[in-house]
Amino acid sequence: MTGELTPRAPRPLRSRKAPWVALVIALAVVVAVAALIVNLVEGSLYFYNADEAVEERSDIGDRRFTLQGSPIGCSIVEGFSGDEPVVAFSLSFGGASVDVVHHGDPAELFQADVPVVLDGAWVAQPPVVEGFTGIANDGWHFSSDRMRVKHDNDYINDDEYDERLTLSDAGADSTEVVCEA
Amino acid sequence: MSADAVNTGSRTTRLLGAAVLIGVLALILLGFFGAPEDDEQRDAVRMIFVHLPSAFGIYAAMATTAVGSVMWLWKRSRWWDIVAHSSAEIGVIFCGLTLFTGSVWGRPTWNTYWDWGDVRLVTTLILFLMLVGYLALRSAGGDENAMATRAAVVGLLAAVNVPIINRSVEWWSNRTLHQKSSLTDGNLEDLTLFTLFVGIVVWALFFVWAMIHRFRIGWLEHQLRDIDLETALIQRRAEAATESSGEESR
Amino acid sequence: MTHLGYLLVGWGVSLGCGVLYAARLVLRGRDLAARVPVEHRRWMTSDDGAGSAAESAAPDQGAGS
Amino acid sequence: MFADIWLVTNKDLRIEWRSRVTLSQVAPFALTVLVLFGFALDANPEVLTAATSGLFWLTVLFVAVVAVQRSTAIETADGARRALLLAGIEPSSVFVGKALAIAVQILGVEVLMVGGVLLFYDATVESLPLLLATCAVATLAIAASGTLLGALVAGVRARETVLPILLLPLLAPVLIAASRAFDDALGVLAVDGWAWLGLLAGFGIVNALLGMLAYGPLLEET
Repeated sequence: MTGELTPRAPRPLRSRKAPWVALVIALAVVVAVAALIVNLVEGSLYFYNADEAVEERSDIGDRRFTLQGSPIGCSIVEGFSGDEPVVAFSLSFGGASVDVVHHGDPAELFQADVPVVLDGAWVAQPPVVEGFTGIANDGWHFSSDRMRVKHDNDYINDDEYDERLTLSDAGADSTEVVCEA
Repeated sequence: MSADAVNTGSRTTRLLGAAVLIGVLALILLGFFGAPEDDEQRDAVRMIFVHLPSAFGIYAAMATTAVGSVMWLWKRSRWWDIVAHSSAEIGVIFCGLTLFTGSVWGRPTWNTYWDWGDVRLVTTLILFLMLVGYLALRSAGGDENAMATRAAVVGLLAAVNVPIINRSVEWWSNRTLHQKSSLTDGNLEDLTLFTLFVGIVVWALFFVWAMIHRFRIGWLEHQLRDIDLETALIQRRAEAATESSGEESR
Repeated sequence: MTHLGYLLVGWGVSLGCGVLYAARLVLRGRDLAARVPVEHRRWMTSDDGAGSAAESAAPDQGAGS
Repeated sequence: MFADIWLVTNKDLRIEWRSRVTLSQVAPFALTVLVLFGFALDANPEVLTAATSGLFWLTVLFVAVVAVQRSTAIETADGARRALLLAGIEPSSVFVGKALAIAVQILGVEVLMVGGVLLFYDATVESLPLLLATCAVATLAIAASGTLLGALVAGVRARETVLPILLLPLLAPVLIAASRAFDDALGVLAVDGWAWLGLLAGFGIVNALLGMLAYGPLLEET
C-alpha cells in the first residue's frame, strides 16, 4: 500500500508554449516602449528649475509649484518677515536667478551651492526682509514653506581634496553669478 | 547544534553564514570608523553602507523572481517556481529596508523623511506594495499549479518596476530629489567605495544564504502538500473500507 | 559623530531584520524538516554529511510519518 | 475580432444594465465617498480644492475595484468562462471586450463624479479637453489592469480581499498621473498635464498588451 502511495513528482503540465514565449518578448518590447515614453515626458515632472520658473511665470500665476536651484552663498540672510523667522536668499539655475523667502527654519544641510527643492508660489512683490536685496531683484519673489536639500552623489571629504569637484548636475552654474557685495 | 536536529542547513550554508557574520563585523568597523565623513552630509553618509546594498538586493531578488516566473510559465518547473517565491519573499525584506534606511537617511540630509514627488521613492514604494500583494496571493492557497501561474504573472508585473526604479534618476535627471547612481557616476573616496563594496558582498552572501534556506523550506512545503494529500487518501480509503465492511456484516 | 541617532536606527533595523529573518528561516526549516519523511528530505542534514543525514534522522523521524 | 469584442462587451453591459448594480449601487457609492471626503475636509476649503484631483481619482479606483469584482463574478458563476472559451472566441478578444465593458461603466460613474466635484468642491474647469482626455485614457488604463487581475484572481479562494491588494498598487501610477493631469485641468497646480497624460497612455498601452497576452493562459489554467 505504501509503495503504491508514495508521493510522485508533479506531472509536467506542458500546455501551449508559444504564448508564453510571446509574452516574454512582448514584455521586453513593452519595457522599451515604457522607457521611450518616460524619456519623452522628461522635463515635465516634479519641479521647475529656476530658469523655467522665471520663463513660465505668467503661466504659473499664483498656483503652487516646486522650484529647484542652487543658493548663492553671499546672498543668504536669516531674518524676520513680521514676527516670523525666515531665510531669504537668491538661487540660480540655468543662468536665471530667483529671490526666495523661505518661511520657517532652513534645512539642516542648507548651504551655498548645494541645490534646494522648495514648495511655494510666486509673489508679485520684492522680498521684504531686512538686510536682503536679492540678486534677481526683479520685483518678484518665491515664497516657500517647505525646503529639501538635493545633495549629489559625490561622497568626498574636503580635507583630502584640495578643491571641490563640481561634477554634479549639469546646469548648476552658481559660479557664473557674481555677488556685488 | 545537536546531532539529531534536522534542519535546512548544510556545510555550504554554515560557511556562508559565518562569512556573513564576519563580513557584518568588518562592515561595521569600516563603515563607522574606516570611511571618512562627507563634506556635505557629515557622518550621515554612513547610511549608504546599508542603504545601497539593500537596494542592490532588490535588483538581485527581483531578477531572480522574474527568471523564476518565466521558467515556470515556460517549462512548468516547480524548482523555478519555488525559486521565484523564495526570492520575492527576500526581496520584500530588502525593499522594506531600502525604503526605511532611505527615509532615515533622508531626514538629516534632505530635510524630509519622504517626498511624494520623487520618482525613485514612489516607484520603490509601489514595488514594495506589489510584492506584499504577491505574497498575499501566494498565501491565499488553492491549486498549486494555478497558483504558480498567477504568482508568475504578478511577479513579472512587479519586476517591470525594477528597470524604472533603477533608471528613474537618469531619465528624470534634474527632476528627482534622489541623487544619481552613486556607483556608476558618483565620485567617491577610495575607502568609501571599498566599504560600499564590502557591504554589497555581505548582502549578496546573505541573499544566497537566505535563498538556500528559503528554497529548502519551499521544497519541504511542497513535499508536505503531496504527503497530506496521500495521507488524506489513505484515511479516506480506510474509512470507506470500514464503512463497506460494516454494511456487509449488517 | 554627527547624526549618530539616525545611523544607529538605520543600521540597527537593517541588521536586526536580517537576524530576525534568518532566525525565522532556520526555525521554520527545522519545524518543516521534522514533519517531512526522510525519503522526501533532499539537501537536509542533521550533521555535515548529506548522505548520513537521512540515516541518522531515520530512527526517530520514521515513526512520526 | 471586432465582432467578438463587441459581443463580449455587449453581453457584459447587458447583464450590468439588467441588474442595474452600477446605476443603483456603484454610482451612489461613488458620490457618497466624494461627499464624505467633503465632510472630512470641509473645515479647510483650501485643502479641499488642493485635494480635489486626488480624491476624485481615489474614488474612481474604489469604483474600479467594485466593477472588476462584478465583472469577474459574472465570468466565474456557472462556469461561464468555460462556455466562453468553448464558443471559440479568442481570449484576447474576450479580454478587450470585458475591459471595454468595465471602462464604459467607470466612465459613466466618472461623468456623475465630475458633476459632483464641480458642485460640492466648487472646482472650476480650466481645460476641458485635458479633463476629458485624462478621463478617457485613465479609464482605459484602469480597465485593462483591472480585467487582467480580475482573471488572475478568479480562482483564488479569498479573491475579494486579494484583488484590492494586487490591483491598487498596480494602479498607483494611474492615480498619480491622472491626479496631476487633473490638477492642471482644474487649475490647482502648475504642472504640465499633457505630459502626465502621455505617461498615463504609456501605462495603459503596456497593461493592455500584457493583458491581451496573459489572459488566455490565465483563463485556461485557473
